[in-house]
Amino acid sequence: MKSRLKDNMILKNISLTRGLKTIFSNLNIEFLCPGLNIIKGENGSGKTSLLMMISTLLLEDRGTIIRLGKLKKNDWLNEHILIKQNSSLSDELTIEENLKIWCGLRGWDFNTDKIEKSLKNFGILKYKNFLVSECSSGIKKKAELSKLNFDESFKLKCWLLDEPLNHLDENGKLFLKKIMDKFINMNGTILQTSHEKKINHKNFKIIKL
Amino acid sequence: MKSRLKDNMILKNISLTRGLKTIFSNLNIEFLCPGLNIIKGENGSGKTSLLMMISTLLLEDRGTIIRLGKLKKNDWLNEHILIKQNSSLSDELTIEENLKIWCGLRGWDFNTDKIEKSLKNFGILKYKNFLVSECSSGIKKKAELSKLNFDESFKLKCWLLDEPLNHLDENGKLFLKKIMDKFINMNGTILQTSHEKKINHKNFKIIKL
Amino acid sequence: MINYLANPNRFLNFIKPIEFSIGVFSFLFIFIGLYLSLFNSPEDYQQGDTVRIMYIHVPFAWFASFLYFSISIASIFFLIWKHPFADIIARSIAPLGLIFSILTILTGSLWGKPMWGTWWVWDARLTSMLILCIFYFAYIGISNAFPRKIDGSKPAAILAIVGMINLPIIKFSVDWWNTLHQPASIIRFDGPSINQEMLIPLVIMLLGFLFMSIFIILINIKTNLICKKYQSEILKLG
Amino acid sequence: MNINFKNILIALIEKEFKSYLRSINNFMNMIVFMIAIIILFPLTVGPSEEKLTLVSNAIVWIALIVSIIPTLDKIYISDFKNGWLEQYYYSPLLLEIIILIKCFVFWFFLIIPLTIFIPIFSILLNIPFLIIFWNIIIFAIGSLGFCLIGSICSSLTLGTKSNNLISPLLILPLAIPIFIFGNGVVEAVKSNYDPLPNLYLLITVCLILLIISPLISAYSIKIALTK
Amino acid sequence: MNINFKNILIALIEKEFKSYLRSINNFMNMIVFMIAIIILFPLTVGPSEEKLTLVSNAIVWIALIVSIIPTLDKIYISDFKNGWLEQYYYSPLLLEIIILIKCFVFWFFLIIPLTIFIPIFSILLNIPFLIIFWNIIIFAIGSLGFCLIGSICSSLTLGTKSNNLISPLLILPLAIPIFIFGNGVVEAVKSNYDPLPNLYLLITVCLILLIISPLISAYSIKIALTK
Ligand code: HEM
Ligand SMILES: Nc1ncnc2c1ncn2[C@@H]1O[C@H](COP(=O)(O)OP(=O)(O)OP(=O)(O)O)[C@@H](O)[C@H]1O
Ligand SMILES: Nc1ncnc2c1ncn2[C@@H]1O[C@H](COP(=O)(O)OP(=O)(O)OP(=O)(O)O)[C@@H](O)[C@H]1O
Ligand SMILES: [Mg+2]
Ligand SMILES: [Mg+2]
Repeated sequence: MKSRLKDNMILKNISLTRGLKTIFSNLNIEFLCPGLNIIKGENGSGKTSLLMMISTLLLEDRGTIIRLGKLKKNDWLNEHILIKQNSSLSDELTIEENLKIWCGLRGWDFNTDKIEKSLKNFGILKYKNFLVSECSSGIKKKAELSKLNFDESFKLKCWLLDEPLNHLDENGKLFLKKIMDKFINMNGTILQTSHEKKINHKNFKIIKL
Repeated sequence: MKSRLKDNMILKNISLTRGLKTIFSNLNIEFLCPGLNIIKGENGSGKTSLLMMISTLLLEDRGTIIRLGKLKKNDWLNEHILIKQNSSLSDELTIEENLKIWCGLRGWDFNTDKIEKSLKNFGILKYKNFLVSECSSGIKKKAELSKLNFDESFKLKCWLLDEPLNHLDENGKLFLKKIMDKFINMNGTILQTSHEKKINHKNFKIIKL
Repeated sequence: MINYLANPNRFLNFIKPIEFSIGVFSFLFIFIGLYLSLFNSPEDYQQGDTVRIMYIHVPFAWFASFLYFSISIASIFFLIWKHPFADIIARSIAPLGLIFSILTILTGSLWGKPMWGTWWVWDARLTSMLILCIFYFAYIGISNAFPRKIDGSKPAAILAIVGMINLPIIKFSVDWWNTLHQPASIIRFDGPSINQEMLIPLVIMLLGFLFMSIFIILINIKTNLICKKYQSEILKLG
Repeated sequence: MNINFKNILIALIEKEFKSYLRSINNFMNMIVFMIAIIILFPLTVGPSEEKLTLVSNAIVWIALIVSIIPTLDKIYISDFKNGWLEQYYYSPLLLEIIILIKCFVFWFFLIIPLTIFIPIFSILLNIPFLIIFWNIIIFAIGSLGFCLIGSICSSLTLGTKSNNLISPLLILPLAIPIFIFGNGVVEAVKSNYDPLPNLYLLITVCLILLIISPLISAYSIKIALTK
Repeated sequence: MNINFKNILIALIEKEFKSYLRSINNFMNMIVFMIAIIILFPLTVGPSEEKLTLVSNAIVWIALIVSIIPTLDKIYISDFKNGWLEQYYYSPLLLEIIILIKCFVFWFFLIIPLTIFIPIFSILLNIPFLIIFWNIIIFAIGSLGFCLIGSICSSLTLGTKSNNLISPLLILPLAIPIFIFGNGVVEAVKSNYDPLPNLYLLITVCLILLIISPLISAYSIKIALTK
């Protein structure tokens, strides 16, 4: 646990293009690490692209990214979770099946109890056996976010959350805040994009794009 | 314009099922008309379903819906706009083409100036010729909402907006508020779902599901 | 009468007493028919014993077509008067019709091997029966393809009706198409030329099949009704 | 509110046209499929000439039809998912007319261009010119019928759990009359009979479909949307 | 963190299996396609026995291959859109192995069941039993090769603007060796030669593919994801 204290996460001189569009040029950011980093910026400023780049889903053109004390790529892949804006659950599977398989693919245990506990915390246990295509947007989002609520997830080093508050109702927002706080208290690093004006967390760094 | 003052919008004893799930039974609502109605409720409580039902995309099992003074179905279809949560723009067309065709299908004029004006107000004029698949989520949402910003849209009787604030940045939210206020001042009726705690409009009715 | 029976409860009460006797009738007729056709009818001078396949092949074929026709009629009722009972009837007929059409093809093939030397030829009758079979598949498929079963009723009904318009076209056009190449029908003794001793067992078999179809369809209707009741009960529970 | 119906027509045609233009993959797929079948055939039958000429016309036909079917049952599905079908439903123009236009555009921009390939393949397979000529005519007419049938089938299966589960199953039996009359024409030409009666029958079938298909499709699209 | 590789395997197979089970449309589509071709053929060739027997084996093969191709090039696309491919990429298990498993599951649950239809269609088309038997064997082996080729092609085209624009185009030339050796076996059986040499060649091709395909596919999937 302590080892995480020395980690750092830095973007140096990053340039990124998507399609023909230059999104960043010479971007330098030092993230609060461990801690909560809130990435702000107007629509189209590249918040989502930033997260994807950090998660290695986009390749920077120039510059270096230091991911948590120069982790090797494979370790980094195992040590973070990226929750995208759009649900990445299969429509033709139920919520429980989706989460189970997701856990399995990460190499984690996947027993029903564990999944149920996580769903219950988000208050969507009753939707467990619904096909994802039959769930409302908020329920999908909560199911997606339950991935953060497993024991193993708290042991990871980093969460990348892209507008996690969208679609959530009051309780959902409160619970998400709770687990985010818990993760940070366990010395985790969170990079979150958001358009919310008021931020309820105690200690965070705002990064303007 | 005056005729709209006498309109009313009432749900009487409505029951609705989706799949095998009963979403409403014996629901009675009287909407503020003209005016802003904000529909609240936790995830999965049926807000989206309510809007779709009012827009005739879902069929109620029982009960009667009075849509703006008993409009005939075809008139009602022409007299309202439903903006869904997910973008309903074609990925393989550009934003401008999408809006043009949308206007055309409604039987409205569709010259470039008009579209450009609307996009400009939302601050996304520069994305005009981007394919929708290459736009960020917020830009897509803004493009979708620009449908409300045509002259003809303000002459309609009703807007149904499903979580329109998601993905929007500060400016987007402000501008959306502005056109909503304008529409209400022109005696329009808005039904909006939302998870926001604070509502910035002056005069509205909150409907809890 | 139809209106009276269209109520599920009344219908269930109505069929309760007669259901059993229909079953008995179908059993009796088929039993007698089988006995007559297997042991008490003449061999064909050319086909030998294989001719006995006819006694089940022909009823299968006729009822496969007839049941499809019934489905279409029920579908028309359903679409025009929107009575869910018509839909239930149509749905209850479909599986039986499918089985009959498959059995027609199977018995026909079994017969074809000794008679024509092949299991299958692509002539008018056979092809049209195959297409009927596909229609049954499609009907059952589409009526169950929706997340909520009831949603499949209307598309399936439309399909059934479209299919009915199409069936005679298929039949005639295939016949017509066939005359270009194929010599006159291979079937040796159709129509009135059929011999009296063969006709009687055939008619008895046909009656037996009629009762059997009614019996099975009634059972299907009952199951479907109970399922529907069960479904609406779930709906009420929420 | 004054509604401009001309605008609706223009917008509709523009939309369909551009969509097809941008997603050429449908078209390319069809062509590749056709090529695949036409290449595969000699490979399996063996290259002996006599065998090939016996079945060459059949090959061209199979290639055409088999390559069209997978596209046919997707006429509506992408519009359904994108929400355009809803926009059509909201449009003041009758849904039946919109559908008719949609089918026409589909036919005109996606299917008609395929006729170019008929002579190419036919020449490769040594089919006589007279038959090539008739093939083109039959295909042009018959494929309109195919599109209309495809419209029925794909609209019927719109709301299903797994789309296009059954729609090829539906297309096939419905399409057989077209197929038989079309074949009738070719056979008549081959044996020096008068091909016109069959041609008239073919046209009749298409005309009937032209009336029935939009009605049925609109009806089932409405069912799929309002549910 | 302790990673349980057994879990990954189980999860992977469960995911693939359930996806195929839930979206049987792929499977149904293939079957319907096969039926379509097999019915259409006699309708065009005409029912005359001699013509049909000449090409009957070819018909079965064409039906099989043509019905598989449209599914082949979609091995990855739905996983790509759903984000599962990303999850595979994040998984501690090597992407190459995941792909190999995916191909096997695809082959086993989607393609192998098709072998049931070979005897059925063959009987309809009066193909001798010995050839039916060999057809089944060749198909079972060859189709694994097809799946591996399909994996290469569909991963290569993942990032392209309009997916599957070119993938059938790619599959075809790559698949021709399989096709030729498979056909060689049947021809040998027909003419009473020894079919084994051709069979060994077929197996060799498949083995080579078994090694190359996951490597190439994994590489191009990574490119498609990180772009
Ligand atoms: C797979 C093969 C076969 C199929 C699908 C088939 C199908 C049919 C059908 C659909 C009918 C009803 C025709 C109508 O109602 O007009 C029928 C009747 C009949 N079939 Fe077959 N058939 C097959 C093979 C055979 C064979 C091999 C024979 C005998 C050589 C045969 C003899 C008959 C006879 C005698 C009738 C009654 C005709 C009449 O009286 O109208 N069928 N079959
Ligand atoms: N396509 C569908 N088929 C069956 N049931 C559905 C479908 N879509 C939604 N439901 C169910 O209907 C209920 C209401 O869904 P709806 O989308 O209206 O909720 P909502 O209030 O908009 O929620 P949210 O705040 O998450 O958007 C949910 O419980 C959901 O499970
Ligand atoms: N697939 C793509 N191909 C090409 N350009 C893209 C693609 N996706 C996004 N872009 C461009 O990249 C820029 C940044 O997009 P990104 O999604 O990162 O923005 P964002 O900050 O997340 O915006 P939002 O607040 O709307 O989510 C946008 O200007 C967009 O036009
Ligand atoms: Mg974003
Ligand atoms: Mg909602």
